[in-house]
Amino acid sequence: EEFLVGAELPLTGSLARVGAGMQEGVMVAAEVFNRTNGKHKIKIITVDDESAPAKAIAAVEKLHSQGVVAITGGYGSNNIAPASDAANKLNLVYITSGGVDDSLVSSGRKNFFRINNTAGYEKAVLGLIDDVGAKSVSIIYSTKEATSDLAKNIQKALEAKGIKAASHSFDPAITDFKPIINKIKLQDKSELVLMSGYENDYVGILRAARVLKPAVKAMVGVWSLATPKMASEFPDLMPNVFGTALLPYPATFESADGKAFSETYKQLYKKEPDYLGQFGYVQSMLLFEAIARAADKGSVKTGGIAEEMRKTSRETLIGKVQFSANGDNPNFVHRMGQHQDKKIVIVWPKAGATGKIAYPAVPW
Amino acid sequence: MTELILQALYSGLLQGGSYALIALGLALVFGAMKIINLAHGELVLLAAYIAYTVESQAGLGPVFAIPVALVLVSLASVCVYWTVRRINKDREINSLILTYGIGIILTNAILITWKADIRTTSSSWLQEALVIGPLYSMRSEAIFFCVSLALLAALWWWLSRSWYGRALRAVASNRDAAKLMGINPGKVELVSFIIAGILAAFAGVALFSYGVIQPSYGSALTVKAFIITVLAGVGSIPGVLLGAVLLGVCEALTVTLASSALQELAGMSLFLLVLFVMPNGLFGAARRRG
Amino acid sequence: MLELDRLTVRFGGLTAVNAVSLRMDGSGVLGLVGPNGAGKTTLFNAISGLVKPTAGAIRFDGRDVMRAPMHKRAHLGIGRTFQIPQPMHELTVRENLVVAQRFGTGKVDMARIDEILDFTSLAGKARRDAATSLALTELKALEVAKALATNPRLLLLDEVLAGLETSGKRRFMGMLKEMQQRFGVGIVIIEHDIETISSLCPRVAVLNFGELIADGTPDEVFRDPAVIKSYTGAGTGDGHA
Amino acid sequence: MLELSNVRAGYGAINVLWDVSLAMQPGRLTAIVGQNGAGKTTLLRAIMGLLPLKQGEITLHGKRLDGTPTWDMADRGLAMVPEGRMVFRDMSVAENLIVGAFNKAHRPHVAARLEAAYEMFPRLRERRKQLAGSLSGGEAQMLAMARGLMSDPKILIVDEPSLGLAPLLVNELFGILARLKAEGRTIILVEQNTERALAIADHVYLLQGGKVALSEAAANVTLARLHELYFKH
Amino acid sequence: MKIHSGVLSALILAYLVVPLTLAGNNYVMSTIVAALVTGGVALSWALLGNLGGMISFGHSAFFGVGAYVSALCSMRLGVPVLPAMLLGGAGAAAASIAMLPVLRLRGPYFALAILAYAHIFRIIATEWTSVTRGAGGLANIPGLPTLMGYDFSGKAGAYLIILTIVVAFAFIYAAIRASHYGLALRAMHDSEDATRVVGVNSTLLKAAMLMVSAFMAGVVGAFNAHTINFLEPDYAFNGLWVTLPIVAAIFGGYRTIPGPIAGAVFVSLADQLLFKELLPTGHQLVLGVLLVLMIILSPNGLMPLLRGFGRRRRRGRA
Ligand SMILES: Nc1ncnc2c1ncn2[C@@H]1O[C@H](COP(=O)(O)OP(=O)(O)OP(=O)(O)O)[C@@H](O)[C@H]1O
Ligand SMILES: Nc1ncnc2c1ncn2[C@@H]1O[C@H](COP(=O)(O)OP(=O)(O)OP(=O)(O)O)[C@@H](O)[C@H]1O
Ligand SMILES: [Mg+2]
Ligand SMILES: [Mg+2]
Repeated sequence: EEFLVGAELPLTGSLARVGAGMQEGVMVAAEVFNRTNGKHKIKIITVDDESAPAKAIAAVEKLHSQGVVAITGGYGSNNIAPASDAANKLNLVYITSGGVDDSLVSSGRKNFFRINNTAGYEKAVLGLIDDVGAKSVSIIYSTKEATSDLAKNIQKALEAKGIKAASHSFDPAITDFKPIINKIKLQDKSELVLMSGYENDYVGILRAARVLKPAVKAMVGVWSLATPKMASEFPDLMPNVFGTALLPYPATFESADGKAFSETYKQLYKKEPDYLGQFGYVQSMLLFEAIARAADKGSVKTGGIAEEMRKTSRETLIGKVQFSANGDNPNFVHRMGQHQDKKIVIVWPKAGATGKIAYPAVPW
Repeated sequence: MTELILQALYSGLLQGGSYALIALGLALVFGAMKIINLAHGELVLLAAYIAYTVESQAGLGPVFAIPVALVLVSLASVCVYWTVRRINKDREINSLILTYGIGIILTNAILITWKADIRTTSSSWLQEALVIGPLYSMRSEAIFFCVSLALLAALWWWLSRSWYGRALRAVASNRDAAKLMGINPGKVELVSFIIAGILAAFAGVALFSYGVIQPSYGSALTVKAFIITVLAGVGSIPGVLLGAVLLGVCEALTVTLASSALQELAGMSLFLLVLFVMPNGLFGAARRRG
Repeated sequence: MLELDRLTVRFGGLTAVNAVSLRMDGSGVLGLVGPNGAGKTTLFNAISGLVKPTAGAIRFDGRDVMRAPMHKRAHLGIGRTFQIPQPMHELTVRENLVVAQRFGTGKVDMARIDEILDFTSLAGKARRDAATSLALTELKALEVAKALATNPRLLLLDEVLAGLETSGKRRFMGMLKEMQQRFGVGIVIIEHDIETISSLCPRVAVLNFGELIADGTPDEVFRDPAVIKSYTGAGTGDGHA
Repeated sequence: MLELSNVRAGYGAINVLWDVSLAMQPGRLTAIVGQNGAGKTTLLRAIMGLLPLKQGEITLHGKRLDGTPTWDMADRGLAMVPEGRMVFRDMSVAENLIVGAFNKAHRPHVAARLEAAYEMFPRLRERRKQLAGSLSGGEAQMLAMARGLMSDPKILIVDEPSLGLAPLLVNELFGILARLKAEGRTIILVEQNTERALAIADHVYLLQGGKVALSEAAANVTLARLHELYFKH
Repeated sequence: MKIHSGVLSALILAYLVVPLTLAGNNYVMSTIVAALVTGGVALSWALLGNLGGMISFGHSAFFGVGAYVSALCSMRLGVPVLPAMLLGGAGAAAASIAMLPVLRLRGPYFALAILAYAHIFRIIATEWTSVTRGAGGLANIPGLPTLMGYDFSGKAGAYLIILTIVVAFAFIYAAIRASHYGLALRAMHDSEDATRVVGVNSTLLKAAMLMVSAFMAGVVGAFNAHTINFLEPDYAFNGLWVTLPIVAAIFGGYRTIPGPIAGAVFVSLADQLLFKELLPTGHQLVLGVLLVLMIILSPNGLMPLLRGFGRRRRRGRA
């Protein structure tokens, strides 16, 4: 039996890049699933939500009208919230890894699931700061929603621990970060800089830091930083920079699941898999498996997919996934990686570390 | 604190230099034809992406992209002119909408060609720090600041001394009368678009070497350029430099003394303030009514 | 009706109108002459609110109108024409008058508009597409027509007769006289042709370098040596054959 | 040498000139008079290429002139002082004058001609740094006239040059026109001041309703006769 | 006011035929609703352009302010949704008061000064977190109400409401245009001094047009907030609220009243249903091409162009 699954993703607009990354994971998941699961087939229909809430709703509605049984995808909490509401109204399961805002799981959506959350990022960053024992931190964050939420939570947590934390917000439109770095250099005099932003922000900040050379001991960032892409594209800027990372690079996939993923990914896209693809893969695979189970029970049309989703409990590429009643994955903890020698080494948590931490160490 | 402010002023100054380079082409066409080329930012961006292609494909430094960018961007600019030329009614308003449309086309063409990824130079030489006393900057910023000054001076000299500059202003002032003086308005305008293209090419290569680029940046560049043109006052080339530096310094000081989240706000407020208080810009002249 | 008290207008270092005091009562026709650049147009601009005087006072019917915006002055009854005609380009000739009447007087009276159109010989052009397609003299007639449509009590005419051929000029002058009698409008007219001025205006004021140098009947004024020196030139300037 | 034959021209669908034929002789002053709206300005615009012909042709020394772009007219030795002045409002008086000598051949003589222009109209010297847009009506008219002479044209076309000039300056102006003629220039003059125009003209054309109603040597035309013709129409 | 028979049949079609035939398809209905939202903004943009002679690149400012004011009024103050939408419009009109100084500006100055305001408002909405919840946005904005037993929160209900809003605006626009104020506004376009000396208070008139236009865009923004039930600064003040309406208005003819609405319906539907299929990334490119072609070939919209073709065809046959 073939099932249609909708992928509602930003392929244009401000989130186009991450949307494309997630899409790759979704396609890989479908490929792997169709190859390994003999009974059922999955067909993906992708609709671009143009990084805009209204378009996200329309995309979900369009997918529904084309007969999909569930939706995977979504990026940015601001697009996911209305899109998953629409899915909720249409009784479609919606699973994502692109929205970390807590309000997504706290406002009673029945068919909503996600595999990651702010808390997981926070734990990883705080864990690293603890490990290296920094006494003062400067946080630079974009005024975008996810970035500022994370920054504020971490600041609170740090202050609770008695660590000095100064924060600097910036409008996503700005490109020259020297004045901010200079403030950190001359006013804050922190030991560690935490960047909560996106790729272009990291590049701007690191460049400014390279020029002004503040006396910090480490540069730490969050998503999209400890990635092979950043390592290869900005070899001068990245050395010793920390960022959340699921995988070391070059990646070694031990599990069968992991091998299937990475091989298929390389086959389809002729490049090394990245974390976006990995999240997209995990969320989609869990969904496809739930669909298969529901199909076996004949309950696809009667809300069986959501039911099967709730029963999910397995090790995945991002660790163990289980869903709580509100659809969140409480097990989620990110890892921290560090760029070393054009490679990415996992340095936190100690248990999963693939190399030694370099600290103090800065890119310049 | 003084060190902080000194550095902010210095950063603002350098930033102003690059802003000036971006604004210059727009100001030139505006001065010549009373036409705001809303696709100007995209032309700059196009040059930046050409620099990226040259660097990533041929492995040459961004500076080697300049000749290629000069040719291609000027051509693109000429294409813009050819479309603008075909407007025969309500030129002021229609050209605004037309170039807005061209901007959309270019943005999306860039998106399709180069994808949404952010790009920047990988040359470490350009990114090295250049330290003068207590002041820090990136090497590329300082280099292109000088380039910007040189181009400004050249353009200024050309506009104020040469016959072409006068012809340009005559055409802007009264097309029919200019024809009677023996000026071919089409040729004059074409030349200003070519020069605007050349300036955009330099600006784009500069942008690529000290900043990051993304397909959606174009319109923000145009807006910055327009703000500077307004600060300068139409037709004032030295004004462009001063306006750009004013904007750069104002932004840097806002970040230093208040918050970087307010940087855009400060720029926009400065723009509106000047518009309201001095509608002719800081360096423009008043006109007679009646 | 109109009272200027030491009115002064400066542009930077240039004093275009220098302490001009002038009174005009009721419904006369006052001719305003003077060499080029003497400040005549600027004086009109100041009275109608287009430029802000540097010093002095403007009173209209005893009311101080120095600070009143342009449209207020139009409502009070000050109408003017522009030396370089400024029609409302996108409108037809008739619509030009409708706007002037509606906003100058608050109501629209088509009969009156037709009357004005006839009066200014524009009736034939009234339905043409846009006011842009008029010859220069037609544009001047339109200027007058627009001003008339606002029911002014004081009409400031800036060289409306220049460029008219003799017969047209004669007709136009007849029209002004009739208008002045019929509607009781006070008229100030700028005109360079001495013959015209002499036959039209019982009183003439002369400006030179922004200053009022003579004020009186045409005979008095044009015999004044200062006026002859600066304006008409010795023994010439009379248009008589 | 400058000849128009059967010229028809107008604005869009509206025709203004109907089969107009004229001939201008070198070194002569040809006056074109006519009622307001007769099409005098339209005729001059057509000669200068500012208005396309719908029919007919214009020749200069036997060579086709119509179809030549306006900006090449200066090369052929033509210059026009347009109606309504059309000065460059955003440029200073001096710059306006300098642009008048835009043509390459004239550039070396700019300084001398500028001086001559200031001699002719001293008021312009006083105002040389002022923006032309802020000049008074008469000053702008002087500027337009002086600017037209900057290219030292062989054929000068002037459209109502006395408009807005004070009596003293009107005298000046006709003196200048007479002098220009004496220098051997060909002049086409459109003027409402018929009397003064007749006094210096060699040949007179009367335009009525877009048609030539009279073509006569100026000596044979009296003011009275002209006025009679005006009213016959 | 006389109602043209064509207008009447279009109204009947819109009010009866569309909901009856398409109400079942959520996706198509929400695409049509989105098209009408664009149409409403396009109409408000065209009003300012056509009557006020002002081209704005910052209409998103009004759209966003209207959306926020309405959402906040209904969420924080408990104002019922429909009155809240009117308040949204009023809020946008009030915001336009802050813009009155730009009325002195013309052409590109005006266009981009308004854009500056849109940026400023977006930054304020982002930074004023205590009221707007900042970048996180407002979720769970109350939906459209149930009136007279009919639940308007569904797609068909939303459709009927936005249709009514747009139609009402069109009639207001028509009334203004036909009045003497419309004439005076047209007169002002390139000779403001000339209109002022005949007694037109041009500043007041232009201000009034700006406010009317702002009100319209504000109400439409408010409507959108209550149908999407979600709002964030980047979305509310998005440049797309300018691009699409401009393309729509130019395409349909911005000097006419039905033009912008029809243009919006066509352009939005074509964009979503056609261009997006042809060109998944960067389908806005087609919008840009459309805009450029329209300005060059027929700046007054498609109708004159079609009429021109028709005439040429007929002439060809004759
Ligand atoms: N905005 C301005 N800036 C500088 N000078 C000005 C301005 N406006 C007018 N002038 C000068 O003021 C003087 C008076 O000008 P105005 O137009 O009043 O003269 P006028 O008497 O009407 O002359 P004309 O008979 O030539 O029309 C002129 O010399 C003119 O150059
Ligand atoms: N741009 C235009 N579009 C349409 N018609 C025009 C245009 N300009 C002038 N006309 C018309 O053409 C006719 C002739 O105009 P033209 O300006 O040639 O007259 P003229 O003889 O120079 O008159 P004047 O003595 O008033 O200067 C007039 O009826 C006028 O209305
Ligand atoms: Mg004057
Ligand atoms: Mg004429």
